[in-house]
Formats: sequence, structure tokens, C-alpha cells
Amino acid sequence: MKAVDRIEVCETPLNVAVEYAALQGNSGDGACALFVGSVRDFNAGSDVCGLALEHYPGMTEKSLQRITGEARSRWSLGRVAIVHRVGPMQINDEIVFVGVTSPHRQAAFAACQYIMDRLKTEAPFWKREAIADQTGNATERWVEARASDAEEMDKWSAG
Amino acid sequence: MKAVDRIEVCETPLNVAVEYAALQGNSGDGACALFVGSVRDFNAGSDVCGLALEHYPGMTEKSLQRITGEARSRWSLGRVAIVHRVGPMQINDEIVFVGVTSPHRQAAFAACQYIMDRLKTEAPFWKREAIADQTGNATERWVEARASDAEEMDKWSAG
Amino acid sequence: MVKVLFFARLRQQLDTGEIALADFCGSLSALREALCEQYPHWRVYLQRDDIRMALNQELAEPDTLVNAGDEVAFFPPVTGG
Amino acid sequence: MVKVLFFARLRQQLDTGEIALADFCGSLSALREALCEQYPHWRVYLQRDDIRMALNQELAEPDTLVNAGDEVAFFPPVTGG
Repeated sequence: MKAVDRIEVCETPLNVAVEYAALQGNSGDGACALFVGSVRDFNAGSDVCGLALEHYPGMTEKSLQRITGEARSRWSLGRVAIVHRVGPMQINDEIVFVGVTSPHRQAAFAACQYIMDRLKTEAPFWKREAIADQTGNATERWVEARASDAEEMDKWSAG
Repeated sequence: MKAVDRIEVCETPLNVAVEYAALQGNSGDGACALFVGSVRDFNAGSDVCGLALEHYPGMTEKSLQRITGEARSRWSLGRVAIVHRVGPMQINDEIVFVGVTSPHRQAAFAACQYIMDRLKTEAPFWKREAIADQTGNATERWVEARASDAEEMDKWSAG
Repeated sequence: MVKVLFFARLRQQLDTGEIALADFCGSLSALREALCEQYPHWRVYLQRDDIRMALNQELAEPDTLVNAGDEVAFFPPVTGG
Repeated sequence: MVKVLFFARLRQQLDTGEIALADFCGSLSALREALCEQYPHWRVYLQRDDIRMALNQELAEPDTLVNAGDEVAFFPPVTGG
């Protein structure tokens, strides 16, 4: 069966149950690893009350396809899905879903983590947080990239 | 908030959507790693047409609680769920669900994989497969433990 | 009395899931040997290197001591998940 | 003509998301320098070490050559996921 990857950038809420169901059906794949990233209510010591995501249409999809292709070249995978939300969202909303199926548990886990590590360091998304100050007023700020994400990515080259 | 772990052995089908929903609600946990293991249609070169899982009631729950506790002592985790099905099941049925939330993606991934690696090597479950032979008759056989699972577990001690 | 449980393939090979031992005192490995003396046809299954032991629902080493009222279990390597 | 895009914080700092350069020929870093000469108040934002460059929607190094019809983008480190 030809592998078809689901790569989607959406402005509407992510539905994890639907995404999980769409990964099923390869009856040789006993393992499915999933990752879901959500909007947290704190970041760098401040109270976050909302988030907006900007992206680079066109490059985003190319970037996610390249990452998926390289994951497939490293591990024997069944289905792969990457769904990333953009636009305004609320605390606890899902931002990103990555799902990978494989005949082997280790491959599913490794590929899922690899995709997230690369997505975090090279897919063109940018977060802008709304921060509540002491008086209850909201200000906005761009989220800073974290050195730890680049370090996580480096370990895939070292291995 | 006191962490409450969901540890369950069930004879009815596993519902991944319900299990995922039950992990939500810790608004400081931006990361959620999940693993789902399902019945495959082949194993060791034979066509599998069904599976039954036996377990050791009492010891199973203690074992899963111990594994969860040790995962919590290694990583900063929010919610943890381990749901394992027992009894007869069909191809593509979910056997096991492991879900972990955390403020940090790396912790969620590592804990989810650690729990699966330990569950595979020490939780008292045993699989018996129904195998279809060339004439279409089904025979049964106990699944053999795999050396690779013990090796995966060893890497957690070496680290 | 000590309750002794067998699971999975071992349960089928011994054709029993549970027996009771009266007045046993000693280690898990001594208990296993006592069973093999009482049921000689069990030895080939029960003395295999890969058979695991549990005492009171925790994995245990062969030299662990068994006391009256304990629950002992023998089983093959686990294959869940 | 070369289309040049800016994203996220950089888009806000330059107060533009897109401009067009006529008749440019040279590398990505030469294109960046040409922009800074044309808009001197951009230099402090555009010449930061952490600014990334893309050519035709792929990440690219500063010495990559730009041709007529290409799409160039400048943006800060990504923060998705």
C-alpha cells in the first residue's frame, strides 16, 4: 500500500479523536505513537491568557513534507500525520498533533519525537502570547525560541 | 494538585478518544505523549486471526502502579494513564493505551516510552495467538517473549 | 498454608492454575524443588531457566523466603502490551 | 523581480510583510545588505545573527544565489509546535 501522509495547517480546532481514527487501518502496524502540544497557561514566568500562531503559507507545508520524508527514510513507518493549528487560540487548545504508526514500537516513538524536534526548530510557525499583567490588562509578546529545542535536534545528527 | 493515576485492566474495548480526554485539564501541561498498541495480523511469519490476553489479577495492578511511580520519580509529570485490555480480541483492536502529560515534551515522550518498555518486560500479561494455517483452520500458540524488549529496558539502567 | 499460582503456558503444561501447600518453610527455589519432587512430571516445565517467580504479587528472586499465608506464582516471561 | 517576505516579529519591526526588488542579482546576504542600504532603519532588525533566510520556501544559507522570479523570506527563529 502506498503511504499517504496527512499534513495539514488548520485554523479550526484540532480533533485528536478524529486524527487518531484516521491513522488506523494498517493491520500490520501494531504500534502508534502520538504527540499533542497544547496552549499552556504560563511561559517564562508570566500568565498566558491566549496565543496566536503565524506561519509562512507554502513553506510550512513544504517543511512538514520534508520532515516527514526524512522520518520515513530513517524508520519503517506506516501512516504519518502532522496537523498544526494557526490563528488565535485559547488556553488548553491543541496546537499540534503528530501521529505515527509502525510495526515496531521503537520506530513509532523515535519518528514521532524526531518529527516534533524538527518541527520545533525549522517549520515556519511563530507564536505570539497574550500576557495578563497585575492589573488584568493584556499585553502581547512574541515567544522566544529556546536553546533546548536546538539541542534536542542536534542529538539526531550525533546519533 | 494531587496527581491521580488512571490504571485499569479492562475486558471491554479501549476507547482512545475517551482516554485522551481524561488526560486533559492540567493547564500547565503543554505536552501529551500517547502510545497505543494494537493486535497485528502477523507475528513471527504467521497469519494471526485473533488474540487472547491472560493476566495475573492483583499483581497486574501493583506492577503498573510501581512502573508509574518510578516514571514519576524520574520525570516531572502531570497525568498518567495506563489502560490494558485482557480477554479475547480481534485484529486491529487496541491492547494497551499509555498516556502521559507534562510541562515538557521530552519528559512526556521519555516517560511514555519508559512505561511501555517496563510494561513489556515485567507486567504479568501473556498473549495467546490464534493462527490460521494453509487450510484455513485455526490453531493457538503462546506468544514468545522477545529479547529486544529486554534490551530496550536495559537502556534505562545504563542511562 | 501457601497458595501457589501458575499462569499462561505453564498453567496449561501443569494442567492446573492453583494449588495449596501445607506447612512449607523455605525459599522460593526450595518450594519449586518441593513441587517437582511431589509432581515429577512438572520438573521439565517448572525448572526451565526462563520461568519467573512472584511472592505476594511482586517479582522475587529464587532465594526469597516464603512464609505461611504467602501467595507464590510461577509463570513464563511476560508478553503484554 | 524578486519577492521578499518578512514574518512575525520582523514583519512588525519593519512594518511590512512584503516588498518587491527590481533587477536584483547576487547572494541572499547581498540582498539583505541592499535592503539595509535602501532602508537604513531596518539594519538593526534585519542584520541580527538570529534572523533566518529562505529561498523559494526552503531554508537557505547566506551565500545562496538569488535569481529573477525567486521568493525570498526573512524571519526570526521559529517557535511552533
